[in-house]
Amino acid sequence: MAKTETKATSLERHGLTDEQLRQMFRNMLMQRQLDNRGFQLNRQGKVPFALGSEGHEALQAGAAMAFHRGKDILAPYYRDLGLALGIGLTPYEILLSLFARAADHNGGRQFPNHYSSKAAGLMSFSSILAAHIPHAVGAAYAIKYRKETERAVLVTCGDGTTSEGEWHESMNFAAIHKLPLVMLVENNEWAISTPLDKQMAQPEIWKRAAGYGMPGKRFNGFDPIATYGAVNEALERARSGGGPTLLEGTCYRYLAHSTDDNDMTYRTKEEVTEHRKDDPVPQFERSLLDARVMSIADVDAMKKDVLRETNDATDRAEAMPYPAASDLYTHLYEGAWQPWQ
Amino acid sequence: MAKTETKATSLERHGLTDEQLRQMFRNMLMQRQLDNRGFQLNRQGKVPFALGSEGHEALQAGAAMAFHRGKDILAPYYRDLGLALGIGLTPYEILLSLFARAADHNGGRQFPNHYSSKAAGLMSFSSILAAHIPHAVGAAYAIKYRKETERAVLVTCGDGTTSEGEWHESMNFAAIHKLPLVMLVENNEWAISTPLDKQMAQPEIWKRAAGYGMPGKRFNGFDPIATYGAVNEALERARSGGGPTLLEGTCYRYLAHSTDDNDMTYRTKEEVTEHRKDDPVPQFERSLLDARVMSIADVDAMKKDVLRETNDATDRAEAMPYPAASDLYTHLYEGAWQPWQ
Amino acid sequence: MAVTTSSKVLNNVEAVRETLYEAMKADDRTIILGEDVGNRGNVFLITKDFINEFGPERVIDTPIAEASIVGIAVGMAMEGLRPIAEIQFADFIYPAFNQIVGEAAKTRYRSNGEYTCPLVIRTPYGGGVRGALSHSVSIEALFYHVPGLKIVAPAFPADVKGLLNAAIDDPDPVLFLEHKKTYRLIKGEVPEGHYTIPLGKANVVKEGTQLTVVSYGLYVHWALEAAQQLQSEGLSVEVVDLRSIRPMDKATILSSVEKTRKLLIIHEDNKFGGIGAEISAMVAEEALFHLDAPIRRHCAPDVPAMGYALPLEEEYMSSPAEMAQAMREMVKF
Amino acid sequence: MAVTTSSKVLNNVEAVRETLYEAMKADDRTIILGEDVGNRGNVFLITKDFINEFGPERVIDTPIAEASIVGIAVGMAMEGLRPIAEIQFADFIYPAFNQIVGEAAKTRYRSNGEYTCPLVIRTPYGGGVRGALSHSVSIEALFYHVPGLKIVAPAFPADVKGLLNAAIDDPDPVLFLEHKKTYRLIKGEVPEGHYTIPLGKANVVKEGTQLTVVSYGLYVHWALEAAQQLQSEGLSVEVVDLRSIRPMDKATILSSVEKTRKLLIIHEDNKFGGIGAEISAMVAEEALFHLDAPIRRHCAPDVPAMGYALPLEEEYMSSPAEMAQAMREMVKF
Ligand SMILES: Cc1ncc(C[n+]2csc(CCOP(=O)(O)OP(=O)(O)O)c2C)c(N)n1
Ligand SMILES: Cc1ncc(C[n+]2csc(CCOP(=O)(O)OP(=O)(O)O)c2C)c(N)n1
Ligand SMILES: [Mg+2]
Ligand SMILES: [Mg+2]
Repeated sequence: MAKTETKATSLERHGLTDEQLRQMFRNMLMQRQLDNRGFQLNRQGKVPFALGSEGHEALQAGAAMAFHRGKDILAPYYRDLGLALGIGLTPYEILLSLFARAADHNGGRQFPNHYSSKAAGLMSFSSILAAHIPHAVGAAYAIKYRKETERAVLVTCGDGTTSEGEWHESMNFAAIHKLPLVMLVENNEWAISTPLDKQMAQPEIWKRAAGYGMPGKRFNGFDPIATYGAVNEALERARSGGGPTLLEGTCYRYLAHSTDDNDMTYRTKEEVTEHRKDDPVPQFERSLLDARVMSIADVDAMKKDVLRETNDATDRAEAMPYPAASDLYTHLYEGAWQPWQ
Repeated sequence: MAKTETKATSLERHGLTDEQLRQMFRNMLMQRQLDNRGFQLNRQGKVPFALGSEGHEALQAGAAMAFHRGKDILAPYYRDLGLALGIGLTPYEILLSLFARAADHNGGRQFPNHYSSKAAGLMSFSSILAAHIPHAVGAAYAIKYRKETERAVLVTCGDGTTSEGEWHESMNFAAIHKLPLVMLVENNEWAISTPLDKQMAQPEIWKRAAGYGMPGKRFNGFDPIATYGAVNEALERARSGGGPTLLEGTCYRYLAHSTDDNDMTYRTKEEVTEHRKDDPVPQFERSLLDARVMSIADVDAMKKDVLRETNDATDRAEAMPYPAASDLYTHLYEGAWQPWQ
Repeated sequence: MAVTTSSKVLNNVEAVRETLYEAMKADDRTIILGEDVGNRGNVFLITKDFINEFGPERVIDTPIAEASIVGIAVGMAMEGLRPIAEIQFADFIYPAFNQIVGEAAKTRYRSNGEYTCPLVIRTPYGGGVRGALSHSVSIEALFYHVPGLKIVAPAFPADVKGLLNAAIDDPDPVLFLEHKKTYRLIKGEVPEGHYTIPLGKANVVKEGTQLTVVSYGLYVHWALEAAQQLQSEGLSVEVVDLRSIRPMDKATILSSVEKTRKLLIIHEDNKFGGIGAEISAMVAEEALFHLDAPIRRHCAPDVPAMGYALPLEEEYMSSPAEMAQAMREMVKF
Repeated sequence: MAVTTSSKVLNNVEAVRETLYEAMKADDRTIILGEDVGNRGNVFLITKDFINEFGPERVIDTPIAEASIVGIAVGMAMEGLRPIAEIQFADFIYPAFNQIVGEAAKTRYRSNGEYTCPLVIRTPYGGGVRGALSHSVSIEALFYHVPGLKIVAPAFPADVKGLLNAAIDDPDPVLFLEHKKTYRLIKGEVPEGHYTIPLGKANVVKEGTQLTVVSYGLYVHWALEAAQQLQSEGLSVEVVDLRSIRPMDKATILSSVEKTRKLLIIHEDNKFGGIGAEISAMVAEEALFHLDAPIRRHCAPDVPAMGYALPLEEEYMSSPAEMAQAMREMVKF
């Protein structure tokens, strides 16, 4: 790490304070730690399923930093660990979801990574790809209809999900009504085993924006600050009545799709290794060190703290009870409706 | 008609012969006559429903002229009387559909204007908007897969139908596989009562092509020759392996959406009158006269002949029997399957 | 049902219109969205002039995109509005199936109660109007199996209003089915002001002793006509109007069947796997030894829908005369 | 069934794979399309290496867009190919509902036979695999009401092959449901070569005299286990594997019920409006006076699906022990 000995480089920071830069970095470290933990718990047979956002850390930490807590709404998808953390969910909440415990927001009903938290403004979503996007549009409509300025909806999905019809219908409606919405596509080049060129003929998703009559922009999703800049600008525009934006953040999925997947059936180790050169976590670490926002000691301490918090959250979550069998029957309707009354 | 006395003007004709020009004009006259007949029969209480393509005559006559009979496939929608005629359906067949007679291709099962003819290469479609577009894509895939060069699929829909998710999914797939497909949008500014600006924020539909990675083009759908030029170029490209094209023809819907609609609930007489100035039928008549492709006498004779054929077809179709009650049960499956076997 | 003092005669279209109007007046969280609901005021003119009074923000002419009509309404509902989404014809609800079955029905459940989906989806269904294959279908059987949904299909104007009010007030998604042939055909007294009829309650619209007929929608009216005919022949038929399809009213059906000891289920939809299957199964489970005759279902043939040509529509649809004949056979069994 | 000389032991995944492979070999009109069916060879590796052997034109990794997966397959089928479309999990078939119910099922009918739609849609369904709300559902009841469709849900490897061959050969659209828990769990002898088992024929997989159990999919295996248990207690249960859900086999069910005089229907899907409703209704119509006990349906509770947490899944799913208990109660009624 000879680089830390050189003079501090100046950082394009889009107005982010040192403290915010450190928060973003901590979010990224936490994502990686929790990803790791999920796969580890799966190998240990403690959880049947886990899914990682490795490669998306910068994109998600940067986007989350632009989110206004208590104001904005997030409609994420299953790969958005870093967004969930960044808007305020705790590692403990993440692990409750992973362990499917009763205290999980979903009561252990949904797959891990299907976060929801009304308190945090995180909309509930299902496993059905793209189905949450019209919900985000509806929420943005509610915000606009109630004239709640200073609020916007951030909705995310993967590159593959833009192929769904509901994606198109949502973009079109958001544009017509100039809704306070930011559609952020996390383009990691893969949809399970399907590469981008089998998903679309023209790989720059942001270019579809013009067809809908909204601004579009692409940014380097390996750079949390560039991400913050793009998402912040789009959210600000949305909050102030300027309508929706289509953003595309480029990144990469380093891990297999999930613990159920073996990515070596459809891509090579070499490809993955090649992309590892751009790994956003060490890259951002270097930037922060170079810019003297953090020292090596700071980084080490933060990594330790992230590990400690992860361990702690794991232990606490694991110790919590499963939902009871009788919980299968609750919260279907308000009140006790049966199909035969 | 003083103009016919002036010198012949030269016509941009994209290689169309005089005979082809006259055919297109006859198609346009026939459309108008049959539209008229449908609404008339409805007012007489002889058919419960009719629907007109008035305003689309040039677009459809021009597009149909680019269709290669016995080779290409047409996947139209319900407003495509002129396309159906142009690829070979007879007024008699149209009227069988209007009267829901047993001899209709659909056996009187579907609404009027839901043509289908395997012999003519006209794919069966339902009333569910956009649902036929993936079928057209599948047909184009079959053509390409079987390496049948010199064949392509022409699929049409209205401006409003481009909002459906299936439209998007179809465009995307066609682009990925470079299919021999031409998506022709007939933009008549209305979807029943919904004007274009409530249907989309950016009104130039052809511009969406770039987002999918295919060529797009807009043309004046009031001009049958310009239409022919655009559709022919796109079909030629499709037939020769150049992949799909998104075409947008601008036109106008002069009549109410159907005999069930009263368009004065949502637009003014003045608006319609204003657009009448561009009426493609008299306009093309003038062009043909100006270019000396037809004389006034030719035109009059053609109009008479079209009326005669319409009257004749009406009488013949009306005289045909309805399907029998027992026809409700046929052609559900191959063979006599019952849900309880 | 709240006590109301006055009433007036409305048809089913007017009952829907009046109820929607009052809901728009009463609560500005109420939003109507769908194709052509604005300037045109819906293809049956149900929301005519609403857009002028309530503005285009509350009466939204949507693009032609049913999945998002429902999906956007789900999002609105999750975020505190009270959307009433319209599907122009029930035949076009299929593209929205994912949003109804996968999303709306599961929002509360999957979030363990954190998010709810107070949404009404209204749609005209049913045949006998020369609507051909794609403007005539019955859709209730495609949805009634789905936990998380409620489904209503009223037949009388007063029920339309009371049940639509209940659906709008309901904190969960309700599919509200309006039989389009009854729209102008069926008139009746409708109480003024706001009242609700509880979801899940059937109604005995004619008492009788020798046979229970269960039906809903247009066919309730035809079944009543047939039952009156039998009455004049000295045969006594009880007619139950289901009104709600999910939940369904077990108590009313069972107590009627236990009295008459015979059950005829009549519906316009085709038979195999239709609503009648569940009714029959429930009765066979709960009241088998009360039955003096096999349960019978008088339903449409198992074909996709009625054809456009008149003979095809007539063959698909039943009639009061056919129903009377089925009733006679059952009573005399 | 054609006479075949040899056989080998396969599980259900292998039976699907072998059948698809042979279909691809036999007819180059056969096209497989779906998400991740290419290089990955489907998420269960069913089509692994197919893309190398048959090429990406015949093994199409589609975009994530279910409506068009089915819709494009419909178009292919209308134009002479024989597509086999895959929906990655049955839970994701909802967006394709329009194309299946509105289009595929009606292509032949609406064109009066001019166009046909020889299409197979394969999809893994069912629970017991920790698939949570959206990788566990049963979907058969959402489709079985639809005229124009055929639906198959085999339980044994030999049936998988014979019925999938029949589905592929069939000139009309077939929804082919593969219970994912049986994929690797269930093994059995599978004849070599091409043979078909006719659609619409149930199979008596265990004979018995005191009770008829009708089931399909995974639960056939559990019902067999329970029936063996009862056998050891001296109680005789007949188990009918439905195999086809539309059409269903009336003769086999009725002749079994007429013999045993009692009927228990078991399915994994929730009860209200499920397949069991139609079976019960049919028997109540056709064999009411042969019944010595009320028909009973042993089904999942009426909730959207099983939760992810183990206790929720266990509560949702039945078990051989629970089935045995239900059988005991019926036999002793
Ligand atoms: C409607 C639907 N179809 C298919 C799936 C199965 N599936 C889950 S994730 C996935 C790939 C998604 O790819 P992308 O949108 O690029 O997101 P990524 O996983 O790459 O972040 C698929 C096909 C699903 N969950 N929902
Ligand atoms: C899926 C679906 N939704 C709604 C309808 C009802 N509908 C029939 S035509 C129409 C308007 C179509 O407008 P456009 O596509 O512009 O075609 P145009 O009639 O103007 O030629 C609508 C909404 C339908 N047939 N199918
Ligand atoms: Mg991706
Ligand atoms: Mg239009």
